[in-house]
Amino acid sequence: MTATRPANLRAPPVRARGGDWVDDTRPIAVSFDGRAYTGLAGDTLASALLANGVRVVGRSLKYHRPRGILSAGFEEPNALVQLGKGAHSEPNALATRVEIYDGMTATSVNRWPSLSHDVFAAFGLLARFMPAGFYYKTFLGSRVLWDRLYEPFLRRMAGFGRAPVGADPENYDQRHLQCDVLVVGGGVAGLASARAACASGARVVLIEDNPELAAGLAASPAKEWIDVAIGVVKQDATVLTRTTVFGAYDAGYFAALQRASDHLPQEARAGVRQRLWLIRAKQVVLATGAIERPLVFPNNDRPGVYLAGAARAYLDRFGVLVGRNVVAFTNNDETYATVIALKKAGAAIAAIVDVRANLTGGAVALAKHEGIRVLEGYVVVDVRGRSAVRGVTIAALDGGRREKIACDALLMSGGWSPAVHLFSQQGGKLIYDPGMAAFVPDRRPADPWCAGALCGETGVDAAITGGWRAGSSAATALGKPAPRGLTAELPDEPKGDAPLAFWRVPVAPSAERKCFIDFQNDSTLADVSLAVREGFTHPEHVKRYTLTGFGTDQGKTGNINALGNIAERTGGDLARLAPTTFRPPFLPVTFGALAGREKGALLDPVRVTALHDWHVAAGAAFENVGQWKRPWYYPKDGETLDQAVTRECLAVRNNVGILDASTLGKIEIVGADAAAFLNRVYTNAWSKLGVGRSRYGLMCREDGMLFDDGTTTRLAPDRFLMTTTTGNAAAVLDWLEEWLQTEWPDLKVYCTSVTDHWSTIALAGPRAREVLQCLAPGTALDAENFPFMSYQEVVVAGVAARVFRISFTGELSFEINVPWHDARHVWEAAITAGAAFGITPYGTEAMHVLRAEKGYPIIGQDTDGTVTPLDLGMAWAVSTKKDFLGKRSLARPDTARPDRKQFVGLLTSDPSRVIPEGAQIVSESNIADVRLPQSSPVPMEGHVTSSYFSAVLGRSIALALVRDGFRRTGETVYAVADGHAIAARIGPTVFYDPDGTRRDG
Amino acid sequence: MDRVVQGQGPLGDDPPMFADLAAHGLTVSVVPPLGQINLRGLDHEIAQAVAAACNGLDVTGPTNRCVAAGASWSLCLGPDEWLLVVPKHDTNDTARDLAAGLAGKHASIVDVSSNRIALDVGGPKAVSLFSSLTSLDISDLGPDRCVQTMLAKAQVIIHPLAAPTTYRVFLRPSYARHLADVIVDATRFL
Amino acid sequence: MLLIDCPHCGPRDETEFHAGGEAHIARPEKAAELTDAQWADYLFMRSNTKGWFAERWVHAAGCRRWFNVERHTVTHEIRRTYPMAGAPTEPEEGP
Amino acid sequence: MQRFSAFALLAKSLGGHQGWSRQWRLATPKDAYDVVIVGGGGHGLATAYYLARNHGITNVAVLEKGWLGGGNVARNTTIVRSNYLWDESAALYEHSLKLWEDLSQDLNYNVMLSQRGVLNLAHSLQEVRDSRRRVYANQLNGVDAEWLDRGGVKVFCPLINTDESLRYPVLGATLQRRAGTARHDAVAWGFARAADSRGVDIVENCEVTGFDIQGGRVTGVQTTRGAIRAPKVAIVVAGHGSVMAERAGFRLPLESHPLQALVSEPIKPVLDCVVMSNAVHVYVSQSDKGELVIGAGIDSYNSYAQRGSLPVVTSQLGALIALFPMFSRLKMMRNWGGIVDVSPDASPIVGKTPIDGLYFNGGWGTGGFKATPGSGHIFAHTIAHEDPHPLAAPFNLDRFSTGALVDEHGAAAVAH
Repeated sequence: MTATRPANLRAPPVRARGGDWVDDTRPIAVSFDGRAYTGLAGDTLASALLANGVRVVGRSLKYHRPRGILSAGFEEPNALVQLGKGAHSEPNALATRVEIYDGMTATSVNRWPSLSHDVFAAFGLLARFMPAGFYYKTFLGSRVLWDRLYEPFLRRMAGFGRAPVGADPENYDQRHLQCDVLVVGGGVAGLASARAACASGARVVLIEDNPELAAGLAASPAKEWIDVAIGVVKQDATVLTRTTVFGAYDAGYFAALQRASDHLPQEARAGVRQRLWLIRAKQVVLATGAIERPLVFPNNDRPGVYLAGAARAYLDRFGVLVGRNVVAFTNNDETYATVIALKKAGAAIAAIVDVRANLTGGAVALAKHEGIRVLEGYVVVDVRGRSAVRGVTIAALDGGRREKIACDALLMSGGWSPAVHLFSQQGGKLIYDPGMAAFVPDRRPADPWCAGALCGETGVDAAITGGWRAGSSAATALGKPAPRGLTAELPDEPKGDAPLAFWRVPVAPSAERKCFIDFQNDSTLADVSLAVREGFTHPEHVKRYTLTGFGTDQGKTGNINALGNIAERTGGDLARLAPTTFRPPFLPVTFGALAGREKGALLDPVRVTALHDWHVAAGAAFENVGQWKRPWYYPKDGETLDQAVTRECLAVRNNVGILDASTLGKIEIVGADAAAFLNRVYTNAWSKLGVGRSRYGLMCREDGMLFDDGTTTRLAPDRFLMTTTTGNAAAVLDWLEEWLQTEWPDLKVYCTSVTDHWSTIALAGPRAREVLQCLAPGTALDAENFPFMSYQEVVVAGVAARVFRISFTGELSFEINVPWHDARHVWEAAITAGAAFGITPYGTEAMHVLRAEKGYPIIGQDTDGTVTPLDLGMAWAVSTKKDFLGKRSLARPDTARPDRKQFVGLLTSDPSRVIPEGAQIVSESNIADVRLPQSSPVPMEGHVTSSYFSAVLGRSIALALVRDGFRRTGETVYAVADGHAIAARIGPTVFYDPDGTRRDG
Repeated sequence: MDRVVQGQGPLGDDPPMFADLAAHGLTVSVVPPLGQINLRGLDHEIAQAVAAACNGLDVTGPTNRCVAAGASWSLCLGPDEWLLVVPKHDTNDTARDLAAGLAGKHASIVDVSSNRIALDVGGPKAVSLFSSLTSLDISDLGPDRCVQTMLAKAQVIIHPLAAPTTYRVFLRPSYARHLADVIVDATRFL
Repeated sequence: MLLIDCPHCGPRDETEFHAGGEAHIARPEKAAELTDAQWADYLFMRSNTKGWFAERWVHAAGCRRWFNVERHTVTHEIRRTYPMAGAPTEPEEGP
Repeated sequence: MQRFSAFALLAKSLGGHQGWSRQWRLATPKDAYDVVIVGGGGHGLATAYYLARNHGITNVAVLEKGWLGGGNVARNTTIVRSNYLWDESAALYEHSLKLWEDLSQDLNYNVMLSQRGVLNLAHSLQEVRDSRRRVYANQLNGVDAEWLDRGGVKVFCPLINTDESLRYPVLGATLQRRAGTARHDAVAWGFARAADSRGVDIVENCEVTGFDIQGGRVTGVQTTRGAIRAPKVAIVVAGHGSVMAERAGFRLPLESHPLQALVSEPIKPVLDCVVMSNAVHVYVSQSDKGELVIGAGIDSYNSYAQRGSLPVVTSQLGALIALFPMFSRLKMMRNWGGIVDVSPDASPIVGKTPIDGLYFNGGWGTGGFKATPGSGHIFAHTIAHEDPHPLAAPFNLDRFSTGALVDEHGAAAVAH
């Protein structure tokens, strides 16, 4: 689409001709700050606005100076806009990257009430009172004023765009990729690399940030070679465009963001807005190019001052002339070609101001031959025009003559900084190259290969050669054959003059305030000077003190100029100043894309049991227990939690209840040494446990603190079934495997998780036996034949089941284990058979109350990782003979103290008062000191771990950990919570059926 | 004693949620209950006995190797661990034969038929589905090799039964609905 | 993201593994005979090496086997994985 | 020391700010000091400041391997709070918070303390129990703390998604109103300037390579800038505690891990408090620069690299979006890591070492920033009196032998 068309006559900049990227047959309507503009398909918002003569697109952060478009790409510090509206809105979008579509609406940010009339521009006048870090030095008078006035104001001033309102309506996807060679950058060098790697048979992924490969090189002498290369690579490699590699991580792991449909109108977006690519590459070639830097001189931030390369990009890609009467200010040759291109497109060139003197190279010669005025050894010392460049003042570097030159655009180029970000992120070292006046990769063997402008290979010829070399090196490093040599036939480029490191135009200190280094954060030469003056000489200190490089552009244009000036100010050698560390991401990445699908309902798996649907149908309220959904209680016609739990508890105590205990961890432990193994992991002894018998066990970590508990049953001489708490199922299995594999490989033991295989249905209550009898006719279930803590294989409702007579409620209880697929059938059979006995499903809350009435602790509720088995009063379950995990720790002085916090029961003097769980225990002697809010601490004796109203006892009960609790039985203490102190008496933990006749009957 | 009723797995037999996937080039179906036995032991001690006891069932390494024997498969899950996948109705017999064959040896035989269910995932988009849920490249795997990994946040065994048309995914029934949701969500963007 | 070469399953993403901390810390045979300080050394004290570090990992999402890894705690480079029974590389062998 | 004030700023403005001098001297190390502090981070500089201010010990050198304040004080998420569970912790962090409240005036340096309140969310019934237990304990310890139910959370921070449909719904939260954030760099610089003005030498680019120890007593240090004699040496090096301990010949119960943080692009003020959630692993606040400052848990493996793995970041952002759906379209602007030294009980180690005259302060794990003034204050006292400050006593190294841990891990208390 290079067909030229007549330049329209609007104020500059103007669309001079079609560009490589735009389709001048397809006008696109966009709106900026409420005004309608027409761009072309392929335009960025920036190019469209420029073509429409829009100069001011934003305001700077601190001084609210009017700002125009500086660049043509991702390095843009000024042109931040709020894109779209409502939930679709995106803050801080870069106009220089956003591809326009019909109906796009964008608004400028950080101004009030409007872009043209921003009242906060007044800060510009106060600039001299607001140097770097001024807030550290003031607002010190009054804490109150700081809290109420100053800080809120500072906060109000902060930030650019606004967060969208409402949840994100769009979708994000994630993909994984594996490849032999990853090539980052689809410019000429990247193309050459990819082509070489493909040619040697490697699996190649090529990633380019722009919509097209070899962006804007249509005019290049290598056009033909490029077109061929693009064809080949698109065929042989995986090519991702509109995709930014933003992170380089360990072991060849890279993350990239693909803008899948941001360039399409809302209604045309298919499914995914953005896609996160996670790539593991064996070899990497970085061809990330270089970033042009501004020159530092007074008012270098005025709208109409452009990076020279940007002016070239706007012309070649979009056919936009940034000015009709142009001055260029440079320290290198590249600018000359740009200026000539602008001239050929119809712009008048007022002058090229070059800081270098005695230029002899081809570029300069060419310009002079074109009749362009070249001022060697000159600099720009001022820019006229507030909201649009009207002219510049130039002066000879040797302090000689000054001159005012009228112009409507100023191109500047301070040279090029290789985009070393990814190279540095993954640990690569940088080295200063005086020839390029820039930091370049100092490549070591393990580092990625580098090609193109990234390592100073400028010019198409050098880029192709270097790219090819890098690509084939990457492939051969993997043992692939070297690709057949293949480079382009290109005319030699004329020998040029070297760029000159030039960090600032010498100006009076008073003028430094107008010399901008970080455009977005308004940090200036004066700020850097001040920082150095105050002793902030390390680049990290300057960065942090002046906020240089803290903007959305992360200092892509400004950091190097800051560095150069630090070096000058400190008399240090730039080569010895390390740039501040490069961090991911290379460009800002959408949170939603990073989160992928693991958010909302899919944030974490929901685990359900075989009986879940039944619980739902029964109207259960659910509790999250780890990843599991467990029935919490089953409210009947409008019951509250308490009413339902009371009903469920009484049903268990008086008739029979049924509980889904499937979430308990189950591990089958098999082998000749199984019993010996249990002896080591449990605190109690297991060798003598008979086949068919169950036993309660406690597990400690090596620090002696309780880790898990449960009943384990001997199914056969060499086979046990261990049960764990729901939350610890995986942790316990890992724990067992760890010890077996790492410490005791000699033990003949294998562990197999059967948690999901077996569903567990608990029947509890005085009539449990009758219900089970209906399901297993002809099986002897009496205490004689099926005693407490024993196990039998029983056919239940026609299903081979493992039935355990164990109880967590203190009632006569059977736990029926059947395979997942049979659970629903057996459960429903029990419900049917149990109807006659008033069977009642109960949930975790009732279970907690019932076990509390019996004083059974729950690991994780009544313990918190600081409690030993002895603290729980379970010395009976702690062997004194054998060694076990954690035993030695119990003998440590503090752990063996007799007055540790110990597990006791509490009965409130007012039986109707239920102590809030977590309430802190205060002794009689200290209760008088409790005066909330507390000016000084009150000694606390412990806390309430569990507390309920017991329906069967008709009173409240509580369990607590109390200092020296065992010896304080009978003492009255106070449970303090919510501003109340509730008197309660310390006693035993078992409140109901202390001798266990109901359980054993 | 075998089951008397055909119970349902977590996804039922033919979940409607999978019906629409075909339109996106993906087929997912629930495999009817399989017999599954977890076998532990050192192959040089047990391999011969197992082969003899269970008509040629091969339980040698290396890890992740899969070998078929008649209608059965052995999936090597670790240096001393196999998942034996047999027809449901053969489960008890196989377990008994194994027990007999391995009597006196250090080995473990556990019926885990309901510990995992299986999904068959196939269709032209199967590979890209996996590429959006796991970092493993399963595209060049054959039926002789399985992988144990995570799909999203669910631990699975992927056995390319007849890649690329059928990848058999074993997973815990308690995670099945979660994984099904994830598959449906991911398929929207394939 | 680390790439850990499971001795049984091959190279996998770090997210399939659980880190088990410093390797080659043997549990004392006769714990009862140790002083509190000796026990504390086994229980809590760690070399926390800066440089080449022998550590344990378990392939939690795969074969569930524990093994040892030698990883550089500054560069994150992994130079070796070996079975639990294996011995660590002698310091002088490491760069 | 040039006094900072609005007036001084005004006056210097007229002179184009040419009149400002260095905030601290560029000191070259002397051969001997009364106290050498190894580590020029927040805690080390605070220690030096309080040694000079409270104990009149000014012949002090702070030796920094790299650039001053370049470690964790420059990398944290700036949260300041004191609502810890156990008495020992609550006392220590509350002591610190009280110092924070006057720190700007005390240092004559605005550390931009912003007491906008910290919410610790509870997502399960057990978390509710643990949270309320912590609130009740805080209240009796004189630490301001409140329990908010779901409705209360919505009122205090309307942005939070308290919808029942959340995978782990918000059931409530603890609130400490006096908690908040501070400007991390300013803390290091403020302490440095104030210590320097009292005569402390702050020496950058000076790495301690060894310790001179004679007869079990420290006599000085070897550095990249020569030997320095001192009867008292204090190690305050955050992530590198174990490295220094090894050079001094003793062992520590510490493991160093990467702790990552990230910031969003700057946006106009939208979140006016700090929100932390352990269950779904994310915490977030909005800085005075407009960035959302976001953190999560540590990477699981030992590391001295100041970077971590991507999955930690992606999962924390999933949690963030669950709690704040409107943040989904914001962008991560910068992601970095620090090295945190984690102790077995998630509590610090402050006090004496097996070597006479050698003191250690570290093991703050993920929560060191909030303790900066308090840590320096009690550590200075400990060094000056050669005897632990009462608040430091429980955090001695011996506790790992006696078992008297201060287990903030076990107590499921929140970190950071």
